[in-house]
Amino acid sequence: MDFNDTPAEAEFRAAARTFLEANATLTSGAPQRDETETEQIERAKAWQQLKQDNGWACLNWPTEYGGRGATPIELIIWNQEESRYDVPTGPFAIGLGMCGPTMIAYASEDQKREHLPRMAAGQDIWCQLFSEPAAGSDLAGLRTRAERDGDDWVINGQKIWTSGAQFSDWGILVTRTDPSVAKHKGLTFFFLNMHSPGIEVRPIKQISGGANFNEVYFTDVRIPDTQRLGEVGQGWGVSLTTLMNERLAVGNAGGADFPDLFELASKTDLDGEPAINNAAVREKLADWYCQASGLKFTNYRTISALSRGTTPGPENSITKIVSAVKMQDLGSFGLDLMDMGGILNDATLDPANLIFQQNFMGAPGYRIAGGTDEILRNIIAERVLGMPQDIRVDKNVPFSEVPTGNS
Amino acid sequence: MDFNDTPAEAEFRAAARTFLEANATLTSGAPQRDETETEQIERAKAWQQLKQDNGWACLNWPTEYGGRGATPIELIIWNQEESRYDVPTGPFAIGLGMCGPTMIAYASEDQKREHLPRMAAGQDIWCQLFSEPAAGSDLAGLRTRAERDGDDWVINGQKIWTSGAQFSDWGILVTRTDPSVAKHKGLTFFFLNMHSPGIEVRPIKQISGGANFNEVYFTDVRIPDTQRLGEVGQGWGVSLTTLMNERLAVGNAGGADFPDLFELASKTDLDGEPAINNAAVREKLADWYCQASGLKFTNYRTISALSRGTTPGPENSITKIVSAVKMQDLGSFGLDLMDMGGILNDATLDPANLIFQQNFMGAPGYRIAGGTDEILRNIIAERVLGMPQDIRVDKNVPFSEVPTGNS
Amino acid sequence: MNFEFSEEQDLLREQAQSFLNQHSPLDAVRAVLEGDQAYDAKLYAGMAELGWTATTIPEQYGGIGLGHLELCVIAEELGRSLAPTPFSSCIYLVSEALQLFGSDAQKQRYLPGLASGETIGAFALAEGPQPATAANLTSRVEGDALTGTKVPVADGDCANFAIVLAADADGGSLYLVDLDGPGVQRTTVETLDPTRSHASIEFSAAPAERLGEAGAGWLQTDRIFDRAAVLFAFEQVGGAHAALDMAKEYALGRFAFGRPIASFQAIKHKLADMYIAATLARSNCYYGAWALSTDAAELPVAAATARVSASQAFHECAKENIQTHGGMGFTWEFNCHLYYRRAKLLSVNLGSLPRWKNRLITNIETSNALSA
Amino acid sequence: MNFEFSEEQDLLREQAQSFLNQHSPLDAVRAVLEGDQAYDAKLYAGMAELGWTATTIPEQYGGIGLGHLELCVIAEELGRSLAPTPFSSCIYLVSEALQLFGSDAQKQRYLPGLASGETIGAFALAEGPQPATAANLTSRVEGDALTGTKVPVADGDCANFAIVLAADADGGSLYLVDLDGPGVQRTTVETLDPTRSHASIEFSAAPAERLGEAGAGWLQTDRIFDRAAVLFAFEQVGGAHAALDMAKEYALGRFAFGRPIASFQAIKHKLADMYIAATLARSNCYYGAWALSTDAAELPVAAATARVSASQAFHECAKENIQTHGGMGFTWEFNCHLYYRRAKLLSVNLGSLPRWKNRLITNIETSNALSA
Repeated sequence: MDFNDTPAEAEFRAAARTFLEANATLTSGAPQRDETETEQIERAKAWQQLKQDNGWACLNWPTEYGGRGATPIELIIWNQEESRYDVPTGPFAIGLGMCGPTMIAYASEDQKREHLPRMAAGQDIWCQLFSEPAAGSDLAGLRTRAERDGDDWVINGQKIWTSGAQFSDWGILVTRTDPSVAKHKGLTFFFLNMHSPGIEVRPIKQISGGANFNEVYFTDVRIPDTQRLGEVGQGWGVSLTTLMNERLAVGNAGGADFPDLFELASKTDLDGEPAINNAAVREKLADWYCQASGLKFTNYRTISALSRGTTPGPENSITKIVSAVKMQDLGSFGLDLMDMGGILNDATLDPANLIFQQNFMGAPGYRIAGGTDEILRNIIAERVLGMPQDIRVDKNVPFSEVPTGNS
Repeated sequence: MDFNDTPAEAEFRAAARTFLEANATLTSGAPQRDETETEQIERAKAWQQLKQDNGWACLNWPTEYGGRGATPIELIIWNQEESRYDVPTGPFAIGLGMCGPTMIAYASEDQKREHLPRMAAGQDIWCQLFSEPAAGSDLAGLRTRAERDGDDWVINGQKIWTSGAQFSDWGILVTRTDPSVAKHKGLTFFFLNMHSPGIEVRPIKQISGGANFNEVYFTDVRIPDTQRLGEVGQGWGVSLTTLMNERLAVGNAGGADFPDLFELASKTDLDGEPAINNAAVREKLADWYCQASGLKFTNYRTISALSRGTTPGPENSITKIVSAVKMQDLGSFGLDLMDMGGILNDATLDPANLIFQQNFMGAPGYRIAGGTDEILRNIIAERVLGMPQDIRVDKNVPFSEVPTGNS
Repeated sequence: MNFEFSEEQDLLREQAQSFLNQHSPLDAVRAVLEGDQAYDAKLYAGMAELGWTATTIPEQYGGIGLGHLELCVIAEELGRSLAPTPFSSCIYLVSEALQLFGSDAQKQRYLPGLASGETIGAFALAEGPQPATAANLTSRVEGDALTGTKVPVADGDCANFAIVLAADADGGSLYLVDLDGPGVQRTTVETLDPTRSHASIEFSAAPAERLGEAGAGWLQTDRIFDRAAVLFAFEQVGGAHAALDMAKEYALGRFAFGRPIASFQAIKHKLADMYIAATLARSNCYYGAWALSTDAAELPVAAATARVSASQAFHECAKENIQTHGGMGFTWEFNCHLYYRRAKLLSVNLGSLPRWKNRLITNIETSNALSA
Repeated sequence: MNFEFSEEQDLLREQAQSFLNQHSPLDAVRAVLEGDQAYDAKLYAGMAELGWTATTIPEQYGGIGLGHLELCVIAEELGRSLAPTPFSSCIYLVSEALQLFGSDAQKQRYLPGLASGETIGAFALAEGPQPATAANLTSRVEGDALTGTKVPVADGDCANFAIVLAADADGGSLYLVDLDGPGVQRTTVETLDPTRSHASIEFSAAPAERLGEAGAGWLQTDRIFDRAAVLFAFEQVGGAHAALDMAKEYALGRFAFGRPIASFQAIKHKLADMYIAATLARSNCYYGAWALSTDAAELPVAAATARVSASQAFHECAKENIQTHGGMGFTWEFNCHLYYRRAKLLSVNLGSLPRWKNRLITNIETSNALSA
């Protein structure tokens, strides 16, 4: 039992470091940036292109589509190393992590050769159009219609929670093509050009003040049938491929964590001494340390399995649920430590407390996005522990007859 | 807003005190008792008889059945006063609290005049035969069969969790008379003599070491049809009457509570000073104080409604769930304070820690008996907040076709 | 046993609900959230017109001299509606402080304006992101001049005067300071809950008049906070129930998997837990109301109990209301976050929850010592 | 990255499981619970025969000199099976203490017997229901004679010798005491977990030989407990998973309302939470195992993390396993309570959970100070 790379892994890591050192700046030494979204996208595209030119893009994709054919553990090593550098990878996360693998699995050979290398080189940005206002946890309850018209499909409806829709060139889309059959059976999957006529993108303001998501409206948007992925009516199966890749991607909620709170408690006065000396503060710190440590070493176990070339166990499925709740509670407690001043979010007064406010206002979203706490507990119970599904009243009923309530 | 009796209530309370002072000893001044169950039952019967002779038994029952026709608030005042005295009321709790009201609602006039005064005077002890091994939370899933044979019904099956079955003279019983109809529709309710041939009572040992419950086996036990309560097939409705009375009776789990933990923390050393000075200990104490206080004043609100002659709100439905969990956590923490010595349950070494061990080993039962935490949350959600029932797959199916699993 | 509000008080509650439904709908709260106004002046004038600001102020000082129970009723409804006004600063804190410790002249000068709603007062204690203590307080009065910075001060940007806890030669006392006078510079600060305005106030030798006994500032503040804690706790309980109601309505109407999400145990049990927290808090608040209205010796314990319980309940209900709403819950457009923000503000505004837990046990120790 | 047990260690685990399934079924645990035996002697002899007791003891002292990772594997399986033996006292505590601090003569005298399973050792620190500290310890060595009472001492009634922490002229040191020798009187005491025997031991001028440095007893105990904490944490994780498995099996087979209770969200989410707790604990235990097996500087932090996490997980899983079983769960006849009892014993046996949380932060502060 150790934390060391194998010789091959060490060699790969050294090569990655050499490239990164030559082409990027460590986060800790990076200048504070004040750039527009457009500027950030340009920087991201340049970085992605540079990586692709040097064989560091889409490591686990086949070489013929712009990847490197690397092993899963090599991908992890690359990500570990890249994450230490001040490089903008966010705009490509969904495209490369979810859209690409779906295209690899379902697109035609010509389509793959056309789109994947452009994606890998940062020339096109992709987004994923799945959730709808009335289909969140119950994703398969989606209502966006696709109707056949000659060689095209005509799309009408609304998607929501689409990250990056405003700057995406392409998207993957799941639609309902037959409401007269059961929910999961009437879905069909496509990819489409996001610059098509009839698409309108509107940002959604979150309670944290940010706008990381969009609503996307479709009015008579046409998609050629050649851009269908999978058979008509088989869209749910395609979606599961995508979601499986999402599941791998959804990780630690991040935000202020144990070290930040430890530091705050060390410098904040409580009853005449540093708050860190207070037994109640120490107990909470200990609980969060154990959670953070448990997640870290759970992740190490997953990586170890990949390093051995075996399939990781289901342990990592706990990451989001634990980290999102921790993010919320720890943030809230950080504000408590600052007492009456905990509500201040004026950075000129004390920048330190902003990270705890960001936890407090951001965590409610993390507890929901990518699967609510409740859905994740269902998944752990069903897929990890093998417990049965809840009773499903919508399973063998035509979709059009499933009760829908107000929404 | 005050805590005072009305003049009429004050008068009633004074009368109750006068009787109690003359006939009983305050708990605090009572001698330690070392008596057999039989001796305790004899003492309980004598006390019940004395109360009945003086008009203090079954206060809210009609006078013609041995009661006093008192108001609900008078019953509460009596219970408050009586609870301060060292008198054994336990053996009658179920009979007077649940069986009596059911008899009042469903028995014939002759039966009421025969049985209720004996019950009120402590001459007969009654028990309630409802739960079964495969019918706990799902009480209506019971399987004990009653088959008609001439003027009798013949009972076969098994009941469980029957308090006091070993010393009861009579019992109320719900059985299945028709498995070919839906679960709730095939039940029929009886009362029966517990000395009937074919009844076998076996105690159940709990994890706390005690045996407060029994299994009761029925082999061809005969009950005359005249002892049926309600119509054939209407037993569920009768059961609900009984359970409604149970719900009123299920209260605070009791056990070691805030004052006990406060005292333990005050006298136990932790890092060179009393544990009560430790901030983490104080936080936990504060949480439990707030819960205990919240329950106490919730109860006061219920009593106030009765005092005004109005129907209490649903607030008291939270009592058991909050107090049982508190009992468990507080007990566990008390043991923690005693550190390595927390496991000692040798009274000669330190009697104080026994009450925390009793919490620890007793609370698991309180979290289950009379409705599990989970069932109680269902009840609060459905009956207090008006949320819908879960999907019921057993509702419109003949009982004999409802899936049963291993149990 | 008469541990409930009276019929008259219930009538007052109905009137308050009806007024606030009309004049403080959540749209009005959002207008303050998103706008430049420190508070909803029209709403506050309406509240004053109904006599709410005058409730507990004696008639001789322009009030109507009702008891604190009536004020508790109003507080709960203000909390339920999230009314964006300086009511709590003026009435729970400043008016209470003046009534407890003011000279007759001081009461004459300030109470009528508070009663009529024409004057706004603020209570200034905090000095940045840490608990203020006698050891770390830097605001100081020398002679009659106050120098130092207080932040955040609730309603400090719209108030006409403030009660300030400042260090002085006697260790620390309360002072009355005219905020429109010389030596005062105020800046509105951004906070977690923009529906309630807060300021940073810099005092540079601002004229300050002592309120009550010299050197008693910390003890006075404790007494003021005990009283305000009960009133804020009613606001918190009102907010908790509003968040619970909002969650319930949404869960009943939102369908997933062909059924209302209110039929799933995960949601049902979540709401049951919210109900439990809100019910415990409400009952503890009643205890606080009784103690406040009768000036009972139990007030310090009752106030801390109410505050701890109500802070927990409001936070829990507001947090899980968002969760019940799923994706919609964390959009700016939905109102869930208004409760979440207010819950946090109210749980730190008199000092944070952990500090009040500690204070509760201290108060129990003290009262045990007294009764022993 | 190779943060998993090796194939050989996994093989050892399988062998251990198979042996314990056969020789330590829950019926055997119940036999000790309900009987008069201090432990299952036949089982312990079998474990010794497999070399488990000899695992980490060097060959020169009769052991087989394997690493601590192997011992962690065995500990997890012992925890899972609730094996009623003195293994933990002998191996996690006494053998570790002797290896860390014993003279060659002391090792020669005691380790071979521990390795062969013929000798039983106990570690005696507690003196009743409070945390033992340098200030409150009353057991004392004068000259070479120990006087005082230790209670509870795990396996104190069946042990041949004990390591005792006692006050002395140097402040407090560890001592080796022959329990079959003069001046020793032992009484079996009743505890919460009768599947593990505990004694009260009264020493009256019993001959005592110092183990290690004079006056270093408390620091030595910290070091011993850091190591034992990791091993006990593996027992706790084994127990947690066993309780989780038991709950899952029951929930799958038990039907209510026409469906397995495992299909109700209240039960599913409960078990998901148990799984989460057990998984976090397991990963932290692996960290502890790494630190223990490599004598890493991180051991104090890793050990406290593993212990806190594993104590929480075992308690949570054991408690909610009972709840999942409903009425059957709190009967003596079902085995749920065996885990519940053991969970509590293991969460206080090296000092309680709150004290280890405090210790964890202290260890982090120390290691930060060291690395700064």
